[in-house]
Amino acid sequence: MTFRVAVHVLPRRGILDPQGKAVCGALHSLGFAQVADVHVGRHIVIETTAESAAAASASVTAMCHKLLANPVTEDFSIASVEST
Amino acid sequence: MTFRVAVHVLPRRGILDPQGKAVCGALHSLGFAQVADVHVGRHIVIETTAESAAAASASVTAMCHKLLANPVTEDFSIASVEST
Amino acid sequence: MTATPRQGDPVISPALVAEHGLTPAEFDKLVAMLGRQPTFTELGIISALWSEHCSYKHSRAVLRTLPTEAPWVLQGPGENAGVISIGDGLAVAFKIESHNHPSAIEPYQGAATGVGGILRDVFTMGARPIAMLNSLRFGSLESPRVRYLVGGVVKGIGDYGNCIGVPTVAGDIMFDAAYDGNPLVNAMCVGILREEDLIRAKAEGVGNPVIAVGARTGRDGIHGASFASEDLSHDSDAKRPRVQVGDPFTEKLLLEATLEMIASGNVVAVQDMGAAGLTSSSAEMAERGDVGVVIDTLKVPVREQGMTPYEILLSESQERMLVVAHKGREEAVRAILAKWDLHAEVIGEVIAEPVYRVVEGDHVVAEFPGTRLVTDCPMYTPEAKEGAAVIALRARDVHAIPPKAEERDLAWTLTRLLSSPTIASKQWVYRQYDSTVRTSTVLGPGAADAAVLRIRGTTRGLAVKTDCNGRYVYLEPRVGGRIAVAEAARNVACTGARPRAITNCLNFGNPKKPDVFWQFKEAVGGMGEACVALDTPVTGGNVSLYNENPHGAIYPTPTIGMVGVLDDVAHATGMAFKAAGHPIVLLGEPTAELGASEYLSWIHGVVAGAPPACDLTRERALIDAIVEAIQGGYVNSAHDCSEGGIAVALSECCIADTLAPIGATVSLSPWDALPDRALFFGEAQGRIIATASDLPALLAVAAKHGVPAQVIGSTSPAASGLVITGAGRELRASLEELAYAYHGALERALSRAVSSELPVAEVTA
Amino acid sequence: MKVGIVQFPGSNCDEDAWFAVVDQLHEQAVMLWHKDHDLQGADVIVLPGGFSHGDYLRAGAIARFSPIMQQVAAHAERGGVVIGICNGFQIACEAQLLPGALLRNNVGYRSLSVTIRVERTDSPMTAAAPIGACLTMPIAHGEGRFTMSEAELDRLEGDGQVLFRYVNADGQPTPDANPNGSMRNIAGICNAGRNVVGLMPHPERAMEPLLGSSDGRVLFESLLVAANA
Ligand SMILES: Nc1ncnc2c1ncn2[C@@H]1O[C@H](COP(=O)(O)OP(=O)(O)O)[C@@H](O)[C@H]1O
Ligand SMILES: [Mg+2]
Repeated sequence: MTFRVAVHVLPRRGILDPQGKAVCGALHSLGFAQVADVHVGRHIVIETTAESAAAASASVTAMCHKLLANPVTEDFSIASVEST
Repeated sequence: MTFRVAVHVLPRRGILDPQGKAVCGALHSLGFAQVADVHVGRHIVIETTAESAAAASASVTAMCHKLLANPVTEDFSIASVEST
Repeated sequence: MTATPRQGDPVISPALVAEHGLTPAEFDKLVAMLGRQPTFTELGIISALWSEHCSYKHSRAVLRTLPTEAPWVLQGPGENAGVISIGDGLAVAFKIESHNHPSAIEPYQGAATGVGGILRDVFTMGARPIAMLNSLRFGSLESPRVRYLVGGVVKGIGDYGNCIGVPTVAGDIMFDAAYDGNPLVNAMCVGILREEDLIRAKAEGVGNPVIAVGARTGRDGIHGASFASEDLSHDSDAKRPRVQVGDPFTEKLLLEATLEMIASGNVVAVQDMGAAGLTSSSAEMAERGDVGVVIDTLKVPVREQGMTPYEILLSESQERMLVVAHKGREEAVRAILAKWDLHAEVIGEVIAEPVYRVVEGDHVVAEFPGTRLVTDCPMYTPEAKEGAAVIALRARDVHAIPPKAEERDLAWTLTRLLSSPTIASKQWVYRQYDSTVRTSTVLGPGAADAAVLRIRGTTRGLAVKTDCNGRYVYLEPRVGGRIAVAEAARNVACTGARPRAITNCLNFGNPKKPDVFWQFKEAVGGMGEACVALDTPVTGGNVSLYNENPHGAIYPTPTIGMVGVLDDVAHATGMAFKAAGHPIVLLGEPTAELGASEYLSWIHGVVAGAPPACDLTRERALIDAIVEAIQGGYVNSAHDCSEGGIAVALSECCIADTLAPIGATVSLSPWDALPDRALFFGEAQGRIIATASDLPALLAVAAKHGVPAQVIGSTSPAASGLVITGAGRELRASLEELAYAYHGALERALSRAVSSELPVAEVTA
Repeated sequence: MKVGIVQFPGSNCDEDAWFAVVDQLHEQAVMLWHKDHDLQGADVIVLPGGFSHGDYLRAGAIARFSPIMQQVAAHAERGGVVIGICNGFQIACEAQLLPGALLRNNVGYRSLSVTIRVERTDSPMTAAAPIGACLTMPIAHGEGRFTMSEAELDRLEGDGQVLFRYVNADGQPTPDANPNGSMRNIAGICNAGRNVVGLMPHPERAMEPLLGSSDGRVLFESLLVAANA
């Protein structure tokens, strides 16, 4: 079966996120004063084959540990698993 | 009211995604042969105040058009709107 | 064989022909050439090949008038890049190219892919790229869109060059409302090779395989070449999907693999798939070799399913090359590419029959007789006539413009000029460029009038710079064309290098307008005169027309990329004053000229008057003198006077070295009779400010070459600041105020833009 | 001393490292292709600057899986000297040969000349440099903001693993002197075993007065001192 698995990788809380800060500042200067904070991370979409949704999710989790997220500074979560 | 709105920004289909290609290649060489394709985009979380969830979503959509996504090369979608 | 339509091809209608940018007469010529109606694929091919970008149909006749020969020229115009010999069996390949239209739509990718394209032009000649330059023109920084463009373009250039590992060492940038809506992004690449490794992109050898190398072909950038040949109007926004995305990492692999392939002797010719992709690369290689070629689109590696031959032929996907290999060496070529994780696919063959044929499996989808597909394009010599408005502007008496009240203090005027974005330090820009990788940058951006690179294994150095003042060209094209060359040569000479050859990028408006074509003819004429006088032939270049929008055309901007050679790189000379107590010598002379100056434009908002005269005999003498004096070891620093005149040039000499500024006390009293504004801020040509390490020797060299030379003062400790007297006036400024005005101006003007550009720039890692 | 310089496909300071070792130091060097498995008897391994695998995702993240990195890790494990410069530092962090992470600069890509202060001499790259020496050399990177948790950072400092800090003209690690937002102005560190060193500035670009600075020499000469110790 084929699946599309989406992963979110975000800078860990407490680690300075200059990109998020810069985007927040830019939004303010564009007049979006209502924005309180911004965090910018990665959205990674993996098209993969697997036995089941659970297996797809497990293998993408393994990919995150190995490569997709930096264990020192980032947190990841599996955002969705869709069969395709 | 305050909301946390998450946005996904991905390279538009048909436009080269060198980062996705590189990550896909790396996953293959790590033994994840089952991966067919990878797309890497941005996951942006906006903390904002708004009258309603619909208003929050509308204003973040405006931010995407103006700043968060490059209309020439990227597509975006509002992934979630949570009240906080 | 003859080509027949594919199933689903649109019917060839006048509307479709017009959409492809062909005039009815051009279409008739195509029908006559084929002896039948073209197929859709053929229409697409010809639309690309006969676009201005590929065919030079409006410019070729004028370009033929340029000087292209010298004993040291190994390869003149017509190849991927020009090549000159620099001695010791070494040669330099270099070329400049525009990416104006793509950058106007998507600044980051537009500029990045411009860098990628010009790099490929150089390494396909067998040369290793050693330096990049960029020449940029933007509208007024008051506009948020312009600030966005500046941020994106600079980041695009930086990210690409930085990743490849070729230092970006020099360039020039000007800002003027004339470029609102039509930014210019010209990128230049310089490479080095052993003379015997020079390879030309000429298909040869019947039976030799044609191989596609590098990235897969996608649907990006289809019809970019014809797009680059149109005015930018509001519906250009609708053309956005044509934008291509660069992958510098793949390019780096391609660079290494190509140089290895050429060194291995397995390949006959290599050509970049640039504008109009596979179509123009294969047609041009066939044309140069005067052979036929057949391509099978089914064999081309594609990124997407269901791509038609039309799309495959016209795609401008980046980081692809076309290679003709020796028959039987396909596997050897593949092995080299595999080392670099690149793919190669044989997609065609060189054939004896003089035709250009495209098949899709066993279906012929395009077939043109003859091998002159590109040059058989119709040529035009449009009407040329100077515009009345410019004649009037040039005639205006600019000395009659009253000074502003604040100008009673000359330091006010000077600091304002120093913070004009055109004059101000470009540090904000070049700090985003790796200028020191490859450990050969002797003088990098901001250190000298031109960049200097050492040539490993020799005592020599290479000096490179781009230049062009479009305002001069606008007000008097012939003079402006001359000055562009003369200034580039002077900049190179100020480092101690003998100017050797140029490449040029001719950025103009719509050539079908008589005043634009007049600018073009005149500017190229002036350029040619200067190249003859300075012995710097043209080895190649690029033409970018239709740089206009509904509000008008850009200033005509024939950007010059100059290359010079230092006999002894140890003498490489920067522009900064080195220490207190050095005599300051002015080579050349001030004049009463004030027209077309940055002073008038920035302080008074006036673009008028005649540009300064350019006496090529005197320019030649000045260059000969400064090169001899520097190589003789008589000079500590040298800097030419350009925008902002002598007051700005002296300020730059004082504060160029941010860590060790040096003061100066100068008297211009020999020229007290000149109008004060012309004396301080006029842009008289042919002037260099030098500090002497051996004053008598420097003066003797100047006298020998008949160059006027005056000791105008001496350098002093930083605390004494800059003092200039002349024309009954005195200018006094502290170095702190000058440095504040000059070094931070661009960053201050752009600061809002930087943040609003960020997310887009984060598209790539 | 024999220096092995690892060539990843996107390395672009590999030749510069070679010139520093061979032309300037007159020592032996060998290029090590990333797909190979053999260190060819090199005593010192240099992971040079560049964009190893395009630096997509995170700088150095993909390079650490190159075949040769197994041998490099084993060499480090045995106490062998490994030097990561710029991208090499990023790779060493990703490969967990060094602690911490190098995140995107707080101000975007930065190419300029910086001054760094030598904090310790007990490392293979600083053995010949006096403590407090201020050295000028180029940086050119977009991801050099050294980052770890405050607690780990305190431990790193306590163990004397901070080798270089960005400083101003007076030798002070001020915010102004910090080109990328690195925590505590850190420009270079070593591992607990003191045999793996990473730094963002480029000493190999500062080996000759012709190029503006020869302050990088002392760091390469330190390798010799360490090798002969
Ligand atoms: N786009 C750029 N990229 C790199 N360096 C640049 C760029 N623009 C200007 N520079 C550098 O800044 C310095 C001043 O350039 P410029 O103002 O064009 O000098 P000049 O007026 O003498 O031609 C030169 O060293 C030049 O190479
Ligand atoms: Mg100059």
